[in-house]
Amino acid sequence: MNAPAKRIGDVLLKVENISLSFGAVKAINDVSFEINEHEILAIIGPNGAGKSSMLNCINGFYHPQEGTVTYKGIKRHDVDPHDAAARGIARTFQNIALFKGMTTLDNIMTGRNLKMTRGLFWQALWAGPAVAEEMAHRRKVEDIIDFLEIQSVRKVPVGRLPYGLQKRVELGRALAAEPTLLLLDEPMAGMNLEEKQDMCRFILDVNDEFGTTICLIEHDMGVVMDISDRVVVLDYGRKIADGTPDAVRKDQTVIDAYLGVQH
Amino acid sequence: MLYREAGQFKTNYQSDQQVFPITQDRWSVLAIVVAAFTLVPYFASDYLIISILNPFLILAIAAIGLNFLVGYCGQISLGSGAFMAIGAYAAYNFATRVPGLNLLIIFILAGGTSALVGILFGIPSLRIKGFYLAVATLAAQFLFEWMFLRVKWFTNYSPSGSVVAPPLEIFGLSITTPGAKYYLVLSIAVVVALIAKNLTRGHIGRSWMAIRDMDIAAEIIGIRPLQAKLSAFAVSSFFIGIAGALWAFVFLGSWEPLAFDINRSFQLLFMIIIGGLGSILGCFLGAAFIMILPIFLNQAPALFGIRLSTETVSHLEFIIFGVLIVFFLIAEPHGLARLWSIGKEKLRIWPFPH
Amino acid sequence: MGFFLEVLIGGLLVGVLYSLVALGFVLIFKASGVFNFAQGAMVLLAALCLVRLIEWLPKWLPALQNPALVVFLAAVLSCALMVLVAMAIERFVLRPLVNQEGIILFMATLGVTYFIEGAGQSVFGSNVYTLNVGIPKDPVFLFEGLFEGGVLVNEFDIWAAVAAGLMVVVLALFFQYTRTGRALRAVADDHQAAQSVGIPLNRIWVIVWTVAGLVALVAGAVWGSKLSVQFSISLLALKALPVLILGGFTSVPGAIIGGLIIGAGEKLSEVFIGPFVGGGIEIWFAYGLALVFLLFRPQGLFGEKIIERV
Amino acid sequence: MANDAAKSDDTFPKLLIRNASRFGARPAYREKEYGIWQTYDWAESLANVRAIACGLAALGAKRGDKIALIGDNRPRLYWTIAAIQAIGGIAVPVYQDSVAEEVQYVLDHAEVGIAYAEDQEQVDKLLGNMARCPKLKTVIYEDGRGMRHYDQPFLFSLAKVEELGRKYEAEHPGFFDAEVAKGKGADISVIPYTSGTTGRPKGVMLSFDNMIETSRRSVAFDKLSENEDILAYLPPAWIGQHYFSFGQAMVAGFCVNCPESGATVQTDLKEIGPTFYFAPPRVWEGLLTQVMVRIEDASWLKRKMFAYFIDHARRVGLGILEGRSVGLLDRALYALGELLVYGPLKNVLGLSRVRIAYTAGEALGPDIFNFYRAIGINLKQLYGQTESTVYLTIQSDGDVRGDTVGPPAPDMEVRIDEAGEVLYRGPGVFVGYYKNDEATRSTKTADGWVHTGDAGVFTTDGHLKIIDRVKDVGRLKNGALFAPKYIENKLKFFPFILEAVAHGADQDAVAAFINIDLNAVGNWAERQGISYSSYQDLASKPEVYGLIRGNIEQVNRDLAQDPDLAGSQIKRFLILHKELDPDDGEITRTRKVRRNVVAERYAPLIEALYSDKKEIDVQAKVTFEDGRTGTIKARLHLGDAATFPAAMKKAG
Repeated sequence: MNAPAKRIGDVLLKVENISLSFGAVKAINDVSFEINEHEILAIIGPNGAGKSSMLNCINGFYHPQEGTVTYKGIKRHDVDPHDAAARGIARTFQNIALFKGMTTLDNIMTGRNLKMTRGLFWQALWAGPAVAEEMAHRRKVEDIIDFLEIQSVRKVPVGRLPYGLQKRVELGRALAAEPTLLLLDEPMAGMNLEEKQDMCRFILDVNDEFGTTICLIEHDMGVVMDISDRVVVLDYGRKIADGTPDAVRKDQTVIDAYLGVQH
Repeated sequence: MLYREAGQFKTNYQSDQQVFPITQDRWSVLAIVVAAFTLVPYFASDYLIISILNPFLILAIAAIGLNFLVGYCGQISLGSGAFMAIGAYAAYNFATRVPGLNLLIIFILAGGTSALVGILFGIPSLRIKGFYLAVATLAAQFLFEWMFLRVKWFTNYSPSGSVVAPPLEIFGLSITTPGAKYYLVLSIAVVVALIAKNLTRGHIGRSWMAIRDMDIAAEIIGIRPLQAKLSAFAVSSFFIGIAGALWAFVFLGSWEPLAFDINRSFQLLFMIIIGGLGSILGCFLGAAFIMILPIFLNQAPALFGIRLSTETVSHLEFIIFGVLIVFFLIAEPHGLARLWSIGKEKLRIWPFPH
Repeated sequence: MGFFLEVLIGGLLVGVLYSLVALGFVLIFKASGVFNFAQGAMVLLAALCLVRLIEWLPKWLPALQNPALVVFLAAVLSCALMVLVAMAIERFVLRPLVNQEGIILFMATLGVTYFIEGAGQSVFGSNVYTLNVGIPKDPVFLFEGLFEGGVLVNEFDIWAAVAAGLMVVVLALFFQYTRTGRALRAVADDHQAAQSVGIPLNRIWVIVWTVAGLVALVAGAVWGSKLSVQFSISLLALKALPVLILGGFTSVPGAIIGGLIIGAGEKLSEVFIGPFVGGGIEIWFAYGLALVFLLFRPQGLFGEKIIERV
Repeated sequence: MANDAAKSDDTFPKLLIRNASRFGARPAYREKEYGIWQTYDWAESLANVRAIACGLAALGAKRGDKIALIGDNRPRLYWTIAAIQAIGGIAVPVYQDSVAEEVQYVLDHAEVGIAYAEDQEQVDKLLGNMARCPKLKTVIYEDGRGMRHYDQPFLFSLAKVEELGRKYEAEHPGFFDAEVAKGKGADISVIPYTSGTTGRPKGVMLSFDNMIETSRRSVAFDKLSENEDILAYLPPAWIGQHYFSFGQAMVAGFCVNCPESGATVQTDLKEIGPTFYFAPPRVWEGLLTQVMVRIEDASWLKRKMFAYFIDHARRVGLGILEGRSVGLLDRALYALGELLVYGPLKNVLGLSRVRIAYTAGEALGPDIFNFYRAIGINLKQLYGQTESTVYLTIQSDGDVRGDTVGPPAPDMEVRIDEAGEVLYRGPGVFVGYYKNDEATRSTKTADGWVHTGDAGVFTTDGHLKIIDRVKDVGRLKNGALFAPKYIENKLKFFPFILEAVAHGADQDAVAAFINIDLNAVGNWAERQGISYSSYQDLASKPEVYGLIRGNIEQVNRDLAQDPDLAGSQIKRFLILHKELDPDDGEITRTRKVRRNVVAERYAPLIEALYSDKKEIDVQAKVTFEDGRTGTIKARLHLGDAATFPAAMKKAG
């Protein structure tokens, strides 16, 4: 059963001439690329190429010295993280940023905080609208728990979960915000083969079922070539390739970058 | 051992997320509350109520307030003594300057004032963290200690700075007997504990805990640090303010600023550390521990027949206090509440090992 | 003008004494990442020990009457006591709590504060003792040439400032150039990393706490003789906090300059602003100043910039 | 049962309509999903069945059509069964973990037109077989996860079927009630396929009368009411589960609870706390092993307390459970035990609300059986088979024994023929084997008696005692009786032995293959400080041989007590290097040993056992979890076990 060709929409996010430096270190050097709706874009490149910094610029955690980020048609020089989250950008982190003091369920529920608005008064009484809101959101989170097949660890503090499961919970928290753009920072780092296959299935299902646009950073070439529609290659903070996985694989500059040919 | 959980299944989310999902817990807590309302006042001596139970309950309320800030939101505060003082003096001024106000309204207004000031002193927490924030709250502590001493308006121009609480009456009932005071304080404590439980299990509580665990990640998933921290400061100061008003009106009767000095802040901080950061039960356990220890130390030597001068007893108190703080931090950083929950866990899977 | 100068210099000299106490905090924070709230109590303990020994030694060893020798011996014995206290703290408090978060260690030092205050007073008694370590106290006039009456300053403060300055220089050299000093700075950066290169963490901590104890002794001697030895000295810790905020938790020069600013600020505000507002404001003025400063530079004058990584 | 009443509820759809009116809002089905138990009452169940039934009709299902169901315990699965029967169809349940060709054989043999598959995994099995099942025209699925791009025209979601049903019923008002009215007791309600240990599975035709008459009697026998709660966790295709969660549930009106998934059965069992519980022996054995292993790690005090009270329970518990007079002190001590050990233990296992518990299918070790009864669980034995609609013999509350299967069930006649085979007759006797008259004739005699194929004997107090399969019961060379299963069961009563296969027919002595229980033996090895890498490594350890030899010699001592079995003591044994596995076809899905497969595949090993060799090298083909096959090479030791002189023949 081959899936029908995916309907790639128009431009969702446009990154123009972004340059970011920490003091003398130029992390990103004049990089531009676009992400279209319902697309899975992979950002690859050797360590220190500026991949994570790029994600941080997109969701406003770092403010680049030059360049702009246009998301859903609104051009921003300095993206505000809260505003980015409110307008549908969610992300996971390279080394897991879960809330250790809470259970899996609470962590994912926290992902929905933007959608929960009941004030202090109703919360204090735990009555009427506050309870109704909490139950409705709990039901949505249960869909995600069912989708990621983590029912059995629902009430376990995340600190006690194995690494692979923590990665899934973090993906669950990002999904809870029902994002239109999902940024994944090395979702499969440190996973064994089986866990990697599961995570690939989840990413494809998210893209397929919810239509979420996905931008992921990944080192495993097999994974990148399998699941991504387009690939952007960074090296020393510069964009050296941008195209379909096959085209990028044959691109000589990319091969040199990975084989470490001196610039 | 005492738990019979087989057959307790949940058919809707509300019962799944209630405060005490296990029937045995619900019944035992209900029993404790009913006993507190009926048996205790009947059996307890006036001395026990006045000098142990009432202060324990009031300090527990204050500890719940502080736990919101330190235990749930991760913002260290050394200024809780000052916020209690604000509650006390606000209540005093409302009572004297606006006659005829119902006592409960006075307490709520006192809490409100303290909450406003809390928000004011919460603002620095947006830029600074950890020990530096402790200093900002320390500034509040000294500022208000000085203010209630020097600015006469607050103390209604009383010469020595000490003020006397107005006669307490509520809905026509005068509250003078220890029993009446006990009922007032107990009912407020129960309501506060319930509100605290509700706030911490809803989305507000979760956003606090998110800020506490990893504020960078919290900000990125959309939690406004400003809203979360300031609401924590406000709620925390509100309850500490009410506790301060109760402490002044019900327990002390007449007081001066020294009653709410830096040692009070330390005492509250110790309560939630020993009791358990981030646990409502921990506040009660911590308050009980910090209240009962000095009394025990005073009685203990008499029990063993050795006479100690009051001075050495007070030094002894310091020493044992210090040792216990360190012991708890080493043995169980999450305090009595964690020991309590481990004990409960053991009972639930009895006879198997934990 | 002369009066302003006089208050300023008085303030600066007191500032130096504040920084002396602050130094103790900086030392321990630099070397172990622990914000040692018990530094104030250690100053009290050292002062109590010193003043009582000076009183008891002549009784225990009748042969020993020469005051200078008594003071010297008392000082040595007090040093020994501080070393013992340092080892005890490291062994029973720090080692079991290694790599816990800062807040847990901070609260542990609160426990240590209570313990030292209780133990110190029960051993050495808890009333007020005048301490005289031979620093002359009579007033002296400076800069007569410049102003008509010159500036009235207490000679004692000058000596104290000199002592503090000497202590700072010694410490700065110690940190920068000696082998142990470098080891200390390594431990402060990262416990595990230091351990991995073979730095004996426990021994380093004992050294650090001993040095902090000696600083506490000097501070105790100076403050003890200035305000006489009493319980309120342990509240000095609260005075030193704003100094640390201003100067930054991890820098020795920061502690000194912070101390000067706070000392001067307090005295000036007391004299010039105090009367309008009912006086006694120096208690919270230092905090106000530090707080305002903090809003602009969250890590203080010289502290390292706080970089948050995701 | 009054005769006219029979007319109004002699089929399950009619019972469902009666229940919907009588019990209305009482819970009929619960399913753990999305974190809570989703509850459906009888009225809702009827509405859904009505919609599915009309939907099936809309898809062209006719009276008498066979419709297959392959999936886990779900309320929707049971509604679909009722819907099929409402329009006169016949339900054909299929094991959900059987591989594609097993499914293909049943679908083709039963000429199934429509199939209900739970999720993508089962749908893929059906789609794979479409070519080889010409009659299969329509596939219905419940959970559409992952099947968004499946656009086959013949694939329908259950929701779509219900939608079609509602539209169909609007166009044909009264259709559902008319169809249900047509149904009568003699119609075939379900055709479960036996997981035959020999040859191809056979379809057992069971009529509504078979199911409902026996259910009525067993419900009355155990006084089951609509307040019971059961947990449906065994395969729905197995006749036992179908009988409890469909037959008896419809008759008594109690609630059927479906766990979230196979992995969460233990926690779901604890949450529901069923009042009426059935489990095959391996579940009871596994539970006890798990309890004993976990208690080993408890503190010294807890272990001492546990041992003391369990010992006390073994002495006094049975008396108390069966209401016999017990000393006041013992009763008080037992009450204390209930508070400290038995109550919490039952609570942790989720069995504290159990009023009636059954074990069946295989023999359960007497000491395991008595352990559960001693701590206050009313565990009873029953014996039956698919062809007898489950209940053949059953123990009543007052008359329970560990080593028998109880007296005949109500209105069921049981006799032993001269060859020692057990025969029975009664309302539960099946109609016949579907499309296999020749097998029906060989099993059912003209006058209605049915051959069970089991050898048994009646004890003095009227309890039936099953010895073994008739065809497996053989004679040693010296004429001594050899009942392999009887010996194997005795071996399996030890926690260290998971599975055993005895050989001896026409030999001069009995020899046995042993499969060790990795969990129990592994834990024992750790305690003895023996390190091991794999199952095969542990199985070849000399210390483990010593341990197993001790167990075998204990069995030999027991066998020596029984005069006619004393001859079949075990002389030689070996520990197999791999577990007997259903995927290798060596045992059935419900873990019954397939003797001929084992005998033929491991012939060289059997031969070695009867030679005087001490060791033998062996190479065995193994299929791994994901279907790949590989070979294992191993050197097996051949151990000897001491035998004991037979005791004097006891009187009577």
